[in-house]
Amino acid sequence: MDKQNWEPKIAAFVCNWCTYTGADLAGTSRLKYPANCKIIRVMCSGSIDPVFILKAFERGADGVLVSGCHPNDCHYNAGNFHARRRWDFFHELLDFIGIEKGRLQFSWISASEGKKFADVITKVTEDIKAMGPFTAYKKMNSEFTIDFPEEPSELPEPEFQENSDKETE
Amino acid sequence: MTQRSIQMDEKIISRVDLLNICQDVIEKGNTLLTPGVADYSVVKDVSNLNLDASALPSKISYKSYVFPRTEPVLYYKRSKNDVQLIDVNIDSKKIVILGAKPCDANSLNIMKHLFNWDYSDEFFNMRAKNFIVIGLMCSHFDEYCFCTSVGSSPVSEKGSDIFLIPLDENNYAMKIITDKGKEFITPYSGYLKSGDENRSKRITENVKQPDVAFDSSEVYKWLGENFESPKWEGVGNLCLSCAQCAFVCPVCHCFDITDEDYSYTEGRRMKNWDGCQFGNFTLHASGHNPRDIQSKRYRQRVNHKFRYYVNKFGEILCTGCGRCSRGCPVSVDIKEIVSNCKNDQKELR
Amino acid sequence: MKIGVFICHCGENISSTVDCPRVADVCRTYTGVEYSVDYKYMCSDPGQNLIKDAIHKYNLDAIVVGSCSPHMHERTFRNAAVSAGINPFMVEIANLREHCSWVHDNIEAATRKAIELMRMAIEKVKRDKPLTKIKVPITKRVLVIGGGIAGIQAALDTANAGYEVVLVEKEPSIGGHMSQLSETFPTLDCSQCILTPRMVEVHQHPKIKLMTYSEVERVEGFIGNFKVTIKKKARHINEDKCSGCGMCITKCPIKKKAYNSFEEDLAFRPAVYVPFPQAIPNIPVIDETVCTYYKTGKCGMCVKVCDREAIDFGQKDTIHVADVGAIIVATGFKLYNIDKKSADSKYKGYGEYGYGKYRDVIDGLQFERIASASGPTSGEIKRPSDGRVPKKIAFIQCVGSRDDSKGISYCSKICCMYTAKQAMLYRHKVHDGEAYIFYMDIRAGGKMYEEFVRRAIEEDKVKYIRGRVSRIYEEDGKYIVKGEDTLAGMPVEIDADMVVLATAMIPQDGAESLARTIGIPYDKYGFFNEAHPKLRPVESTTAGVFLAGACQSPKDIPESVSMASAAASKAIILFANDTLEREPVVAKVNEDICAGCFYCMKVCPFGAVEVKDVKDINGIVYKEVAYINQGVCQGCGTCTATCLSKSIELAGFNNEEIFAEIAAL
Amino acid sequence: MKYGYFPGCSLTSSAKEYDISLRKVIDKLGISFDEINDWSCCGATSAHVTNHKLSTALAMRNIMLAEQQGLDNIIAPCAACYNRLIISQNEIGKHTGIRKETEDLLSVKFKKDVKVFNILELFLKSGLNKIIENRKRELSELKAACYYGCLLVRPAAITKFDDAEEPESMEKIVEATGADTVDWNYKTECCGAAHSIARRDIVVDLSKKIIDDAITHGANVMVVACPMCHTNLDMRQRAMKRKYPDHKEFPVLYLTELIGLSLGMDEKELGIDLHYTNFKYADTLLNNSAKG
Amino acid sequence: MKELIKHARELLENGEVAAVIGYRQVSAKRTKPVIITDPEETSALVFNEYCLNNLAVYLTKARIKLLCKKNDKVLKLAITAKPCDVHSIVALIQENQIDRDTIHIISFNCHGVAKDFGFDFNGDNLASKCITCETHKPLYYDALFGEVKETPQASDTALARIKEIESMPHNERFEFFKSEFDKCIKCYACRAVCPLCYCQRCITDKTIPCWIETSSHQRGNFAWNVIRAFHLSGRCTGCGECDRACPADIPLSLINRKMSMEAKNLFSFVSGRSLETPTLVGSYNEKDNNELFM
Repeated sequence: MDKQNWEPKIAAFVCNWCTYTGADLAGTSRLKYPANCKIIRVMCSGSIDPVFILKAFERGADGVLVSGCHPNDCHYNAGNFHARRRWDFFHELLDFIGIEKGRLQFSWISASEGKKFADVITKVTEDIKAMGPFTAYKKMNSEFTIDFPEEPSELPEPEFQENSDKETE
Repeated sequence: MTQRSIQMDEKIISRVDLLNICQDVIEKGNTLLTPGVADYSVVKDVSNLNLDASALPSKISYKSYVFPRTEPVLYYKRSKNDVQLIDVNIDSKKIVILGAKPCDANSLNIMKHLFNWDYSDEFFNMRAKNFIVIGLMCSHFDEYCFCTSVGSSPVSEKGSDIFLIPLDENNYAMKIITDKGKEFITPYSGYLKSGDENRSKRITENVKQPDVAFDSSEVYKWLGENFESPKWEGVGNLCLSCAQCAFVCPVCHCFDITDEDYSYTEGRRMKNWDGCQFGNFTLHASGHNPRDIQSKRYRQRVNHKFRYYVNKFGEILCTGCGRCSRGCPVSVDIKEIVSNCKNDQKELR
Repeated sequence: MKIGVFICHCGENISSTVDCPRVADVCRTYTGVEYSVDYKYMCSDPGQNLIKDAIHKYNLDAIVVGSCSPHMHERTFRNAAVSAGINPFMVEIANLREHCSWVHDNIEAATRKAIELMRMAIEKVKRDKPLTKIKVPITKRVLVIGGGIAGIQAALDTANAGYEVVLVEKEPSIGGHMSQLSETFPTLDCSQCILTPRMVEVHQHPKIKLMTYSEVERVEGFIGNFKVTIKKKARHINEDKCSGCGMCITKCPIKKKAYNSFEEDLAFRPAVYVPFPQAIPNIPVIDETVCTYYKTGKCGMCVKVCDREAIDFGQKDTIHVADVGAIIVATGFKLYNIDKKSADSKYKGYGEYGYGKYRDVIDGLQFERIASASGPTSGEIKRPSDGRVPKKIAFIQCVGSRDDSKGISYCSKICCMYTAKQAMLYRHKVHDGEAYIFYMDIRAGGKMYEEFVRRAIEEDKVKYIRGRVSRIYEEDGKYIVKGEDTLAGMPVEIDADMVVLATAMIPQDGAESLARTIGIPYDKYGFFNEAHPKLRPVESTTAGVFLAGACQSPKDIPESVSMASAAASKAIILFANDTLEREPVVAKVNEDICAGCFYCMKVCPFGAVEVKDVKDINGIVYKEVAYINQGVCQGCGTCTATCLSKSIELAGFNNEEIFAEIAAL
Repeated sequence: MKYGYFPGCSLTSSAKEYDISLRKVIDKLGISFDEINDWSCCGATSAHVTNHKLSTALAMRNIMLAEQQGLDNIIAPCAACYNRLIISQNEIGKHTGIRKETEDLLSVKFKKDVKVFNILELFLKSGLNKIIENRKRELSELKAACYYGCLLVRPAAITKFDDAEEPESMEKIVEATGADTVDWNYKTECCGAAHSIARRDIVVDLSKKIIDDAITHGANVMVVACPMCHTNLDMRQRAMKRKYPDHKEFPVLYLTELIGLSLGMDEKELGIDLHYTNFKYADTLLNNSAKG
Repeated sequence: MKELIKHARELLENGEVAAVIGYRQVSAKRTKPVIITDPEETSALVFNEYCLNNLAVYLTKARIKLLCKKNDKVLKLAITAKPCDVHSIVALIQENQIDRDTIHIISFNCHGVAKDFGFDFNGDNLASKCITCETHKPLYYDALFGEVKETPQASDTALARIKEIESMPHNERFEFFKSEFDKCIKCYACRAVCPLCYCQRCITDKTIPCWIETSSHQRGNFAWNVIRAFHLSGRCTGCGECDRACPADIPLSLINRKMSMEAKNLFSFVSGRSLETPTLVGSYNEKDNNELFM
């Protein structure tokens, strides 16, 4: 895929109580942000396993966002505190083995921070765009992957480019 | 895959010429492997190639080049009401192993039985067919070597297509053992000089060999009679249940089949090494595990190597290379275990 | 599995940026999707009927609705599914409105994203498992811990609603700190006078089982089903026989060997005593540590004078077990012991104020007793050292409170008011006396509170000095209070006859160990944590355990009482049903593979993880595994991510489901 | 453990006897230290009221020198020096901006946390037993008023070693010499400090109060650990005498001098003869026996 | 050595312990673990610079049950442990795998061990963990033997290696680790020798859903090694057994060491040093580093 037309694929693991609701608020406030990021809802940021992130990379994600309630605001009191320790380690580990820190980003977004949600998604998308596709991970098993004969695509080719500037406002 | 031994005169080849042959192998786009400390590795540049008859066997054997630790056996793609399958093309590149240890050289001969007795495994056979083994006499052994106890020796030509014996620093005696070897060497016959069989014989006869540690037929008998022996507990307590021994072994061949999706609709079926020492190896879906404790698993390992395989294919599933013991994190020594099994005074550990 | 897909246009809210028919078309091509349709308003009655009809017609096992946020209409669609015979947890919502159509302009991009969101939801629904709500039975009895005003109020409210109450108080009498107070702000009515009738009411209430001189030893179980072990300490007096005549107390020869803690150590008490005359129950206690009988085996004066033969030297502590459905914790507070030598090691103490060194430097509760008509001085203001009437008293506020350097940063909230009250009482009783109050700020928020303080200043001429006191030392029988008047910008020195320190309120002794016993969290000071600071202020994070009064944070009487009533009503709400229904989103341990490291127990914010013995066929324990109590688990899933061997799954969000979503990204 | 010794300006001039006695005592107790090479002003008084950057850099320069010399611990006997060093260290620890600015000024990178100790911490840390073991005489005739002044234990949040309002560590050390201590009220009151020069009148009044309170509570000697306090309490007694004719000379000793006495050194050796007030331990003995 | 043998013998003869896990010499520069139940066999016990194994790996619930249950009585299990192995024991106690009361720790004053069997014991061949070791005397023990000796000096090459890797750009680092992990044959010897990898079923064996691809291709190897390192983050006590066991010579303990450095750096925590300090995983501090989060 040429880089011109490349659009990053981003997964966001967010907690049900704060960030998911914050994303809802971004919607009700009609804030605009890029369409690259898809949300996977979990109950608490404390329940997100680092393997989820590796899986997302395996499945072609160019970047991952993890977001939960602000410290001391956790719906379950302490889930995000446990998560914070976990991510501190995991982030350092990924960095050490050569995965740039920008590929995996974290935020605390409360239910009232719709604007922040839109801003964070925009920022993450732009960061990942600047870094380019995360082929290093995907390419790892290319020798064991074959191309199946192309079937007629279920969707027309993407037409992002024309209006993409408008999207991020 | 037959390997009829043919008689051929012994030749002499100089080190330089041997390297020239190797260079040619590489240039023709084939793979050249030589043993290193850790593994048999692919040679890209022959200039600093060093054939060392006195090196210990590498930590890992070369079986992965015929029986890879992981390989796809088919690809699949799902659609709404259908699955599309695509077969795997097996790479038919020639692989030349230069300087295979005599203990390693025989490994494919032992393994081939398993891959051909009921179903002929085209993956294995295709690769084995393209395999040229140039064995090298072995002049050094350590406390773990026991090739002589399993019917081999440091000068055994078994399994080699071509066998080398170092004569001096710059020359090797070369024996061409098989048709495949002959076919391989013919284009290079210009490099070969005729040799003196007596000269190499003097060398091979004087090579120090490890003492025979056990009589494999007695071990065979003991195993048949002592399946329930409490002695297995000793080693069972010690062994940590990794599969290091099986994975470095030149002849262990268990594998596991697993499907892996690599996209929303596409995936591949993989064949991966497995090891009988893993606790989950025989775990049934029901939750029952016939080999639930390590002593049973270790018993299985020894029985498989020294009894079951003999029963089935007439060969011991062991080359005596000692890798498993040399690398064992808790120094479980299969030679010691097998030698001690008959001795009531000694425990197995 | 047969899946139905329903794409909602939401009028034009979704369909203006998402090509809904195309989304429905693409979804139809996915494996497992039996039926796929788009419609103007899915949440409307016709829309819901569309879903129900499709479920019947196509025999669907699960449905995916592409619509607004699940926070909006998940319940609506689940109900629709239930009425058509599908388990409500076989319904997934893809958020096509808030997360897609409203936030993107580009129709193509939004449509593609909508398709991908649908794909993820379809993959998840394929792995969804039918779940049923968890039903937990309820024991309709409440345990109230603490017999102060908060505990009394909570007990009475619950009992008056018709439920049984077990009220546990560790002192020999209920009443708590309120019974020690002289008058109460801002009305200056007598504390005992308003409290005593309530105490009597508790005593006589048929639904309240009063257990004084008792402590909670163990709490097991979970909401609706607690099992509480209570230790009743030996009074050495047979409660059934004692008539409360008090002869034993009058005749006890040991008069001066123990301080009277009710009088804040300003007086002595005999070896057999009731804390104060109005005590409920009016049954004395024999103090083993000072009683001659326990020292020498002789005396027995009380035995001789008791015509009911109620004295029982051999009485032992007894253990009682109560099954309760809810617990109200109302353990209250104590004052920060500012004496440097005996200060709680957590805090530094105020050596520079000489408390403990100078007898006339006293704390607020001691002043209450001095000012109380039933106190050691019968209400006359006298110095503890020599009994002289002090002509000048310095009151110091915020001793301990709001002082980071001494370990406490919070405001104790009541000191401004009670100091004003005490200064006022002093001025009322000693007309020529001068009252000085050193303060940092005056915090008099509350009905009639500010007016009260103004009255102290304006009518009773209490002199307020804004500033801290650096040191107090004795000079010629006077106490030199060195401080600063920050408004005047001058150092001040007051030669007071007596000093009253408004010391900080801290949690009652043993609050932290009680919290651990019950399994509720507490803050760094030992105050119990509420479940949510705004929305759930009287609930602890442990379901079924409620908080009342100053054990949660410093509070005055009306606040404590209202919190107690709120806690009681929380318990009553719980008891309104016979069983408790809970969302089935809870974690479950795979016992076969659990390694028993109990990291889950360490991270669980709710104490839902227990140790379970797994037994073999012969009943012999062969391993210990984690077990998650479904009644307690709140479903956060922190344990699932912490579990190294992945032996825990969160129902409704299990790993297979999440992996399926990731695979469909 | 080896200490880096940071004398500061006072100990090389007006408080020379503090330096002399400190070195002698430390030597006797077997505590090893190296004077920091090329040490400079700690940044006290004039610098830290006029230029924050400069005062921090000055203090950190000395710490940096110790670090470069391989010393992990610094002993700063002057209370003001101690105060400047820990406060600066605290600031650069807390604020990366200040850290960077200071590092740039000094063109270094601070690598490790050098620990700064005051004189009280030094003796408490190295063990009071050492004093007791090496004690040649018990100073039981002395009733000491331990005077801390303002800088030794403050600000509490940074010094973190004793109660800022009611400190007791010096008493423990003094008691190890066998001397008695008195419970008195002015142990952390202000002596007038740097007003000594410009407003001697204030200093005289404040210091006089301190001495009087000590005498009222039965002390016959005052012990200090700060050159500034010593200057005000010792040197200004002549001015006190002028203003308050009934003022009686009252001896003020450095803590190290007191320890030195108990270790058997004589007054001259310790530099006590350099004080403005006269003190001879033998006289105390005489006085007390005369009374008793 | 005599004292060790005498002690072990007494323990067994007095019926205090069911078994002694220790080392026996197999050749001049090689020992191997031995589990002794017969007092007569205690004479084989040794302790020296070639006692490389971390015997704490034998302290699994199952093995203890197997060894210690004698006629309805549960006896103690004695284990000889180097001071660094005691760290593993501490971690195991904290993770509820063993009970301090059921373990009799026989430890030694230790001055280091060789990096592998067959090497002379000197500064050049010192095991990596011994170079930076600070616990030459065990933190917890029931019996202590061995004389105090000086540890040979050696340079901390592992740290230098970490610094070197950290100085590489990300893509080079990724390539480096990819090629290192590519050597992995998934024999799981690293898992087997790690005392803290005690799970009955490892995450990699959980296949529904498939957490880590079991194939030992690049991606499967990468995921396995990353998650292995992550699962040991804040738990690894740095015994280095994984390095020794790896037949493919992957620098596993390098990553472990790096993560331990992070644990110390981020949370001032060192695993296995104290029974009282709460474990890093499973606890939190409200003041933990929050820089990560937007």
